[in-house]
Amino acid sequence: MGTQGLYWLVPLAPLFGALVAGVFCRVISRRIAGSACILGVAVAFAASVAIFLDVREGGGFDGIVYTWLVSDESVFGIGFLIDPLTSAMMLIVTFVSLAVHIYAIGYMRDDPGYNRFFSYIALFTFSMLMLVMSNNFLQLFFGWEAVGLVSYLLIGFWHDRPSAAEAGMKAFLVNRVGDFGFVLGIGLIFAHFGTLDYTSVFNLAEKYRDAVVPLFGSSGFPLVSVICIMLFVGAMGKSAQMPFHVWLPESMEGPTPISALIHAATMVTAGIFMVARMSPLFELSETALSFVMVVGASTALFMGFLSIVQTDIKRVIAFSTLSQLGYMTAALGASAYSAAIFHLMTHAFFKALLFLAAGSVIIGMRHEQDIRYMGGLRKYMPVTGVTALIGSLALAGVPFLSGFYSKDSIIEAVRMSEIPGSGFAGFSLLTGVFVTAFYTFRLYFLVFHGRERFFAARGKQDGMHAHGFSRGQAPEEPPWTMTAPLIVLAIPSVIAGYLFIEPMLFGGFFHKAIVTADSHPAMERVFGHFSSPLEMALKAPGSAIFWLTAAGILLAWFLYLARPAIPAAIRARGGVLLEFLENGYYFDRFYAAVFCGGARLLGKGLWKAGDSGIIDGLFVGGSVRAVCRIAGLLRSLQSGHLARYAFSMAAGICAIFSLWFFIHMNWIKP
Amino acid sequence: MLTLSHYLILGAILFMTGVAGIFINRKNLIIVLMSIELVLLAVSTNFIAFSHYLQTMAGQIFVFFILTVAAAESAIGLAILIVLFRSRKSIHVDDLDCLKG
Amino acid sequence: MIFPETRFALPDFQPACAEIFVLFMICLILMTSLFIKEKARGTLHFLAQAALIGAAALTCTASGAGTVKRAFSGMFVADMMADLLKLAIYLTISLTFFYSRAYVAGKLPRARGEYYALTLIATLGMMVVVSAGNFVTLYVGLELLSLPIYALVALERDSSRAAEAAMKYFVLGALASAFMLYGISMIYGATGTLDISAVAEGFSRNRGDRATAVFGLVFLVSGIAFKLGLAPFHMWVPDVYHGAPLSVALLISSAPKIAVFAFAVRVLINGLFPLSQDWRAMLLALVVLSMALGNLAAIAQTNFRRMLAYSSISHMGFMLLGLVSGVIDGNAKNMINAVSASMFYLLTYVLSSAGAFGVLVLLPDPDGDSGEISGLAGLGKRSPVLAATMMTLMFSMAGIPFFAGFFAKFSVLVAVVAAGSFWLAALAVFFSLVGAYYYLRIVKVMYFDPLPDGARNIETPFSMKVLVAANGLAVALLGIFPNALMFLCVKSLSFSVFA
Amino acid sequence: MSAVPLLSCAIWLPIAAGLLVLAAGLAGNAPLARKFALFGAAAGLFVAAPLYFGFDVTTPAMQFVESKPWIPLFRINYHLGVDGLSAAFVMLNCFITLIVVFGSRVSSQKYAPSCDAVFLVMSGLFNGIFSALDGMLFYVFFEASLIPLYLLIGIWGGPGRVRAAFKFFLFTLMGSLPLLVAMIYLFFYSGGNFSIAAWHLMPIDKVSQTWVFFAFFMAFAVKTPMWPLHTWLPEAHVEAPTGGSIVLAAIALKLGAYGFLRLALPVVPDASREFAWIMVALSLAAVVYIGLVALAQMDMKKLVAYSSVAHMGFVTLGIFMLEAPGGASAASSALGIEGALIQMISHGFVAGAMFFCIGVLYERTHSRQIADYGGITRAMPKFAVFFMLFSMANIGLPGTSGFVGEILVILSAAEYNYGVAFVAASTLILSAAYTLWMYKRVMFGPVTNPAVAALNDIDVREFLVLSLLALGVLGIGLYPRSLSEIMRLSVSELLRHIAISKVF
Repeated sequence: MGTQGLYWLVPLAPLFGALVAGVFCRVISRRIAGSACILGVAVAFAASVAIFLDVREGGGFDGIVYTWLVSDESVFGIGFLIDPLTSAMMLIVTFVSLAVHIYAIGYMRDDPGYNRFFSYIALFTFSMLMLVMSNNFLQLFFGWEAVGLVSYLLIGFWHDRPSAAEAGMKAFLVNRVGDFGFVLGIGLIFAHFGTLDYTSVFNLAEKYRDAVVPLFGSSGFPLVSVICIMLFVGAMGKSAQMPFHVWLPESMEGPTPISALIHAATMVTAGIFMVARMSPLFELSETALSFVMVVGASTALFMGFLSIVQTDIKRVIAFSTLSQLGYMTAALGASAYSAAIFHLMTHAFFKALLFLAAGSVIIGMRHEQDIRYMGGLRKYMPVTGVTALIGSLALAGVPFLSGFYSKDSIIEAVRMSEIPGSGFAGFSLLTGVFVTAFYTFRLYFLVFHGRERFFAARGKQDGMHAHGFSRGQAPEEPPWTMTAPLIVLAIPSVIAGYLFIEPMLFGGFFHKAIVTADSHPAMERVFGHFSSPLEMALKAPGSAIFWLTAAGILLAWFLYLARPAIPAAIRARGGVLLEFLENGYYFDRFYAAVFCGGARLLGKGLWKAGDSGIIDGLFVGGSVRAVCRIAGLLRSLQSGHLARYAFSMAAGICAIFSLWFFIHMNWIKP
Repeated sequence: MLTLSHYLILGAILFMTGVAGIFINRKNLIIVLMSIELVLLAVSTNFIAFSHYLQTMAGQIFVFFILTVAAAESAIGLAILIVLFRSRKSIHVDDLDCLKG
Repeated sequence: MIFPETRFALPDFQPACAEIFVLFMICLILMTSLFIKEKARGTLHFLAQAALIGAAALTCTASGAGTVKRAFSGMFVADMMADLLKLAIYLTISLTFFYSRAYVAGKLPRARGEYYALTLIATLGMMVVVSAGNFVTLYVGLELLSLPIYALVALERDSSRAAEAAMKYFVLGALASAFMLYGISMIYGATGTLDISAVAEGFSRNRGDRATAVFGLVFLVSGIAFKLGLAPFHMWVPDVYHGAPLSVALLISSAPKIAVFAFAVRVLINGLFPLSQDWRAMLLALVVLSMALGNLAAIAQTNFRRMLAYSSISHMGFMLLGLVSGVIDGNAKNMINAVSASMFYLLTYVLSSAGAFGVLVLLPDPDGDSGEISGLAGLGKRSPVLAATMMTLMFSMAGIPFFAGFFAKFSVLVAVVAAGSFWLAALAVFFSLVGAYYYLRIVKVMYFDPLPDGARNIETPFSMKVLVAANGLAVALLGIFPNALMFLCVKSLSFSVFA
Repeated sequence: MSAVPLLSCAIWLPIAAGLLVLAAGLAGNAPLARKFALFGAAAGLFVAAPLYFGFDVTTPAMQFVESKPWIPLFRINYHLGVDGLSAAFVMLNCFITLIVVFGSRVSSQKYAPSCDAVFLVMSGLFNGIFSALDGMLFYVFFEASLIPLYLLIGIWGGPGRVRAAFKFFLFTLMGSLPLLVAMIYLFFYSGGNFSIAAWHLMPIDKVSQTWVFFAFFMAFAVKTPMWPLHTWLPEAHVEAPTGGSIVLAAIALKLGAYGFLRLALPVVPDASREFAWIMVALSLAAVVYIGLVALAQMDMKKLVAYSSVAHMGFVTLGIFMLEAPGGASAASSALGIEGALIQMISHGFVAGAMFFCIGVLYERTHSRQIADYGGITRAMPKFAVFFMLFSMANIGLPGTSGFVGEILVILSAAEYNYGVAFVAASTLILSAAYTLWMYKRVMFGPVTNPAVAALNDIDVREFLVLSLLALGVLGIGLYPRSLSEIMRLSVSELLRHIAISKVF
C-alpha cells in the first residue's frame, strides 16, 4: 500500500498542480500557480526517484488500481505496471519536465497566459506519466490521447496567431490518423486475446504466433504482424515518423519550453516507448520489425536532409528531432529496444538542452527566430553558447558525450541485424551521421559564431513578438531561472551516456521489461564487441562513424564560417533539389491538396449532391412535388359546373356497377 | 302482352332520360328541375310495377309519399331558383361557377 | 286480404315521444317567431335549446335500455344505437345553436325563426332516419333532413354564393334521393318488402332475386355515398361548405353524418347483410377513392372551409373503413368491434368538425365568413383560446395522440388489421400522413405566421370562450380516456343491430 | 418498491407544471410562470432521482412498476416501469429539462412562458416513452411528443422554421405510422395483447418478423436518425431555438435507438439478426458520409447536427453488431450495446452542451455562421474552456464521456468484423477534423469581427449550466461504471433473450 500510494502520487501531484493553476487561473497570482505546478512536478520527480531506487532493488508492481468499467467479462481500469522500463521513463519525464517548468518561469515571464501555460505543462506531465505507467492498452490510449490534447493546446497556445491555431489542429489531426491505426490495433488485440492487460496479452501472444486473421476478403494475414503494424501506425503518428511527420515542424509555433518538453524529450518518444513496451509482441513478427526499421531509417535520413535547409532556429532542431526519432525507431526494428530507450534518454537531455538554449537565444534576440539574422551570440550569451555547444556535440555524436554512446549502439545494432531492410537501414543511418553533424554545427556556427547580423533583424516575426534591435543594443543573457536548467541539462548530456550505457544496454536492467527473441540477436552481438564505455570512446576513431561526424562538422565550419559565400550562392542559384528540400518533399502540399482538400470537396459534394440533391431534392422534394401536382389536378376537377358534378355521380354509379360486375365475373379480386 | 320487364324498362328509360337531362342540359335550371321530377316519376313507375307484380300494397303507398315529397322538393327548388335569380339575374346552368376548386 | 289488421289499433307513441315533442316545439317556435317582438327574438334560441333538452330527456326516459322497441308496425325502431346517436345529434345541434347564436343574430336577423325551425325540422329528420325501420320512414326522414337544409343554405338571401351553393346542393341532393329511391325500388322488387329487417329475411327465404337486388344496391350505396360525401359523389361538399352561411355549414358538417351513418348501418347490416360481399367491394372502392381524393385535394386549398370539406371527405372514407372491414367473415364479434370503431370515429369526427366550424363562426368578419386560411394568421396571439382549441382539433383530426382522433384512427385500424387487409391499413396510414400536412398548415398559420398588419385581438364573450374550450377539452379528454365512449358504442351496437 | 408512483410523477408532474406555466403565462404573470417552470423542472428531477439512486442493480427485471387498465376494450394498460435500458434515460431527460428551463435566457428579449411550458410537457412525454411497458402507451407518448417539438421549432425557431418544423413532423410521422400498424398486428398476433413483455415472449413466424422489423425500422430509423433518413435533423436543429436543439439532440434522438433496444431486438430477434447487416451498413454510411458532410458545413448548428447523426450512427452500429458472419461471442454484442447506451447518454450531455454553447454565442451575436466568428477565446476565455471541453468530448477524447461509448463500440466492432471496425474507427479522424476545424475558426485566430471583440463572457447562469454539463461529461468519462452497472444485467438479459430464435 505504501508503494501503491507512491505510484498514485506520481501522476496525481502534477495533476493537482494543473488543476490549481487551471481552475483558478484567473484568481490566483502567477507565483502561486507556478509554485503549485512546480511543486507537483517536483514531488513527482522525488517519488519517481524513490520508485526507481525501489525497482533497482527488485521492486515492482502490476495491477489494476481503479476499475473504470466492467462489461460482461471484461474489466477495464487504471493500473500501474512498474518495472525498470517504466521507472526509467518516469525519471526522464519528471526530470525534464521539472527543468522545463523552472525554465518557463523566466521564459513565460511576460506572457499574459502564464498560469494557463503552467496548468498545461503540469497536465501534460500527468498525462505522460499515465501513459508510461499504464499496465493496459486502454490507459495507454488514454495517456496517448491526453498528451495529444495538451500538445494541441500548447502548440496553439498563442491562439491569436492563425499559424499557431493551424499548427495545433494539424498536429492533432495527424496524430488522430495514427490513433486510427492504434485503436484498430487495440481492437484486434481485444478481439483475439480477449483482454487489454499487457501481462495477459504478452502471456497469450506466444499462442497466437501463427494465428491468421481474415481481413478485407478471405486471405489470412498473420495476426501478430497486423496488430504490431497497426500499433506502430499509432507510434508513427505520435513519434512523427514519415509520412506522418508533417506536424512536428509546425508544432514549433508553440512556446519553446514546450518544444523542448513535448516535441523533443517526452511526448514524441511515446511511440518509441510503446514499441519497446510491446517488445514481446513485436518480437513475434519479423514483418512488423522490418516495417518499423525501414520507416525509422527513412525518417532518420530524409528528415536530416531537411534540417540542412531550414532557417528558423527551432525548425532546424525540430527536423533534427525527427531524424533522431528515426534513429530510435530503426533501433526498435533491429530489436535493440534498450538501445532505443537509451537513445531516447540521452536525446531527451541534449535535445531539451538545445531547445531551451534556442529559447534562450530567442528571448535574447527579442523573439527573432531566423538564424540568418543571428551570429556571434557567443559573446553576449556565454552560458547559452557553452551549453548549446555541449548539446550540439552530444547530438553530433562526439565521443565521450552521451549522444555518441547511444547513437553508436544503435548503428551497431542495426548493422548486426539480419531482418529484411537492415541493409538499407544501416546505410541510411550512417549517412545520417554525417548529415546530423553537418546541420547541427551549421546551426551552432550560424547562431553563435561569425558576423553579428542581428541589427539587420526585420523587427517582425509572426506579427506580434519580435521587436528587433537598433544600433547600440545587443542581445542579453536571460535570467538565471532560464540558464540554470540549461546547466542542469548540460550535465547529463555529457555524462549520461558514459554512466548508463553499461547498465542500460548490457547490464540487464531491462531484462524483465524487454523481451528479445533468440532469432534477433543484434543486441547480443553488439554486446560481444563491447567492453567498457571508456574503451568504446577510445576505439571510436577506428570506425567510419567517427570520421563521418568529423567530416560533417568540418564541412559546416568550412561553409558557414570559412566561406559563407558558398551557401549563399547555392541558395541564390536555387535549383530543383533545393526547392524540393525547402518544401519538405512536398508532403504538406500533397496532404493539403489530397486529404484536406479532397475530404472537404467530398464532404461538400455529398452534402450538395447527396443530401440536398438526391435525398431532399429527388425523394423528399420529388414526392412533395408529385403530391402537389396531383392535388392541383384534383382541384381542377372540381370545376364548379353543376352538370359535371351530376355527370360524375352518374359515372360513379356506372363505375360501381362495372366494379361489381367484374368482381362477379371473377375478373378482379376484391 | 306487357310484362313486368316492360314497365321496368320504361322506368329505366325515363330514369336515364331524367339523369341525362340534368347533366346534358347546359341552359336552364328549370329544365333541371323538370328532369328531377322525371326521375322521380320513373322511380314511381318502378314501384307501382313491382307492387302490382308482387301483389303488395307497400310499393303503391310509397309512391304517395314520393309524390308528396316531390311536390315539397319542387317548391323548395323553385324558391332557391328565385333567390338565385334575384342575386344573379340569370338561371343559366353554366353561370353557377363561383364556387369551385 | 290486403290489410292483415282489420281493426285499427292506436299505435304505441311512447318510443317516438321525443320526435313528437320536437315536432311540437317546431310549431311553437314558428308560432312564436310570428308574434314575438324584434328585441325579444333571443328567446327563440332558448326555445330551440329547450326542445333539444326536452328531446334528450324524453329519449333517455323512453329508452328501453338494451331492448329493441318497435312502433308503427315496425316502421319506427327505438333501440340503444338510436338512443345513443340521437343524443349525439342533440348535443351537436345544441352546440351548433350555441356557436351560431351571435352569427345568426347578426347575419340572418330576419330569418331567425326560420333558422331555428328549419334546423329543428332537419333534426327531426335525423331522428326519424336514425330510428327508421322501414324504407318509407327512411326516405321520409331523409327528405325531412335534406329539404330544410337546402332552404337553410339559401337562407342568406343576399348572398349569391349561398344561392349557388343551395342550388347545387338541391339539384344534386334531389338526384341522389332519386338514385336511392331507384335502388329501394329494385330491392323492393327483389325481396317484396320495404321493411328493413324483413329484407334480410326476404333473402333468406330464397325469394330474393340477387341480380335485381345488387342492381338496386348500387344505387342505394351511391345514395349513402352522396349523403356522407364520398368520392365520386362528393362534388357538392366543398361548394356547399364554402357557400353556405357558416352556421349552416357547421350544421351540415356535423349532425347529418350521424344520421346517415345510422341509415347505412341499418340498411347495409340489418337489411342487406346477405349482400355484404357486394356492398363491401363497392364501398371499399369509394372509401379508398375518398381517402385519396380528400386528402390530396385538401392540400391545395387556400380556403379553410373547402379544406374542411375535403378533410370531411377523407374522414368519411376512413370512418367507413371500419364498417367495411367488419364483414370479411361472418364473425359477429369482429363485426361489432368494426362497426363500433366506425361509430366512435364518426362521433369524434363530428365533435371535432363542429368545433372547427364553431371557431370559424366566432371569428369576426371577414376572417370567419370568407374562411380564407390566411385570415387565421396570428390567431395564436389574437385569441389564444380559439387558437388553442383549433390546434387541438387539428391535431385530433390529423390523428395525433393524446387526442380523440388518434384513438378513432387506431380503433378503425384495429378493425382493418383484424380483417387481415394490410394493404388497406398501409393505404389508410399513407393517406393520413398526407393529410397531416394540411392540418399542420393550419397550426402553422395560426402560430408560426406573423401577425398581419392592423390585426387586433379578438373579443370573444366569456361564455363562448368556455364553450370553445370545453369543446377542445372534450376532444382531448376523449383522447386520454376513450374507453367509456368506445364501450358505449360497442354496447349500443350489440344491443341493437347485432341483438 | 416505494409506495409513491415515481414514474407517474415523473411523467405527469412536469406536464401539470407545464400547464400551470401556460396558464400563468396567459394570465400575463411571467414571473410566476417562471417560478412554476423552474419548480416543475426541479420537481421532475427530484422524483427521477430515486429511479437512479434507488435502482436495484442486481436484477434485470422491471422496477418501479405501475400497472392499471387504461383502455380495457383493447386491453391497453397504463403499464410503467424501468429497467437498466431505460432508467438512465429518464434521469437524463429530467436533468436536461432542468438545464434547458434554467438555461433559457430570461433577462434579455421577451421571455415566453409558453416556451417553458412546452419544454415541461415534452419532458413528461419523453419520460412516458422511456418508461412505457405497454406497446400502445409507448406509441401514444412517442407520437404525442411530436407536437411540442413541432410547436417549439415552428413558433420560436429561426427564419426557415416552418419548413423545418414540417419536415420534422412529417418525416417522423412517416416513420411512426407503420409502427402503429405493426403494433396492431402484434396485438392480434399475441392474441389480443399490447404488453411489450408479452410480445417479447411470444413466438412469431419469419415473414411476420420481417414485416414488423421493417415497420420498426421505419419508425426508429427516422427518429434516430439513420442515414439516409436524416435530412430532417440538420434543418430542425438549425431552426430550433437553443433549448429545442438541446432537447432534440439530447433526448429526442435517443428515442429511436431506445426503440430498437426495447422493441425491435427482443420482439423480432430473428429478423433483427437477419437484417443486422443492413443496419450496420447504414450506420457505417452515417459515420463516414455524415462525417464528411459535417466537414463541409458553414453553419455551426448544422455542423453539430450532422455530428449528432454520425454519433447516432455509432449507437446503431453498437446495437446491431449482433452476430458476426463467423459467429461472434455474446460478449462483443454486450460490449456494443453497452457502448451504444453509454454513447447515447454521453451524447445527451455532449450534444446538449454543444448546442448550449452555440446558443450562448448566438444570443450575443445572432449569427450561427462560422465565418462571422474568430478569436472568441480572447473575448470569452471562460466560455472557451467549456467549449473546448465539450468539443473534445465530441471528438471522443479519453476522460470525457464521448470516449467510453466510442471505444466500446469499436472494440466490439473489432470482434464482430474487422472491416466494420476499420470504417467505424474513421470517426476518430473525421470527428476530430470537423470539430477542431470549427473550433479553430470560431474560437482561435485574430479577432476580425468588431462585434466579437465586444462580447461579454458567460454570466453566472450560463456558467452554472455549463458546469453542470461539464460535470456530467467528465463524470461519465472518468467513472462510466456508474452507468454501466445499471445497464449491465439488463443488457445481458436482452442478449440472452435474443439469442433464442422465436421462429416456431
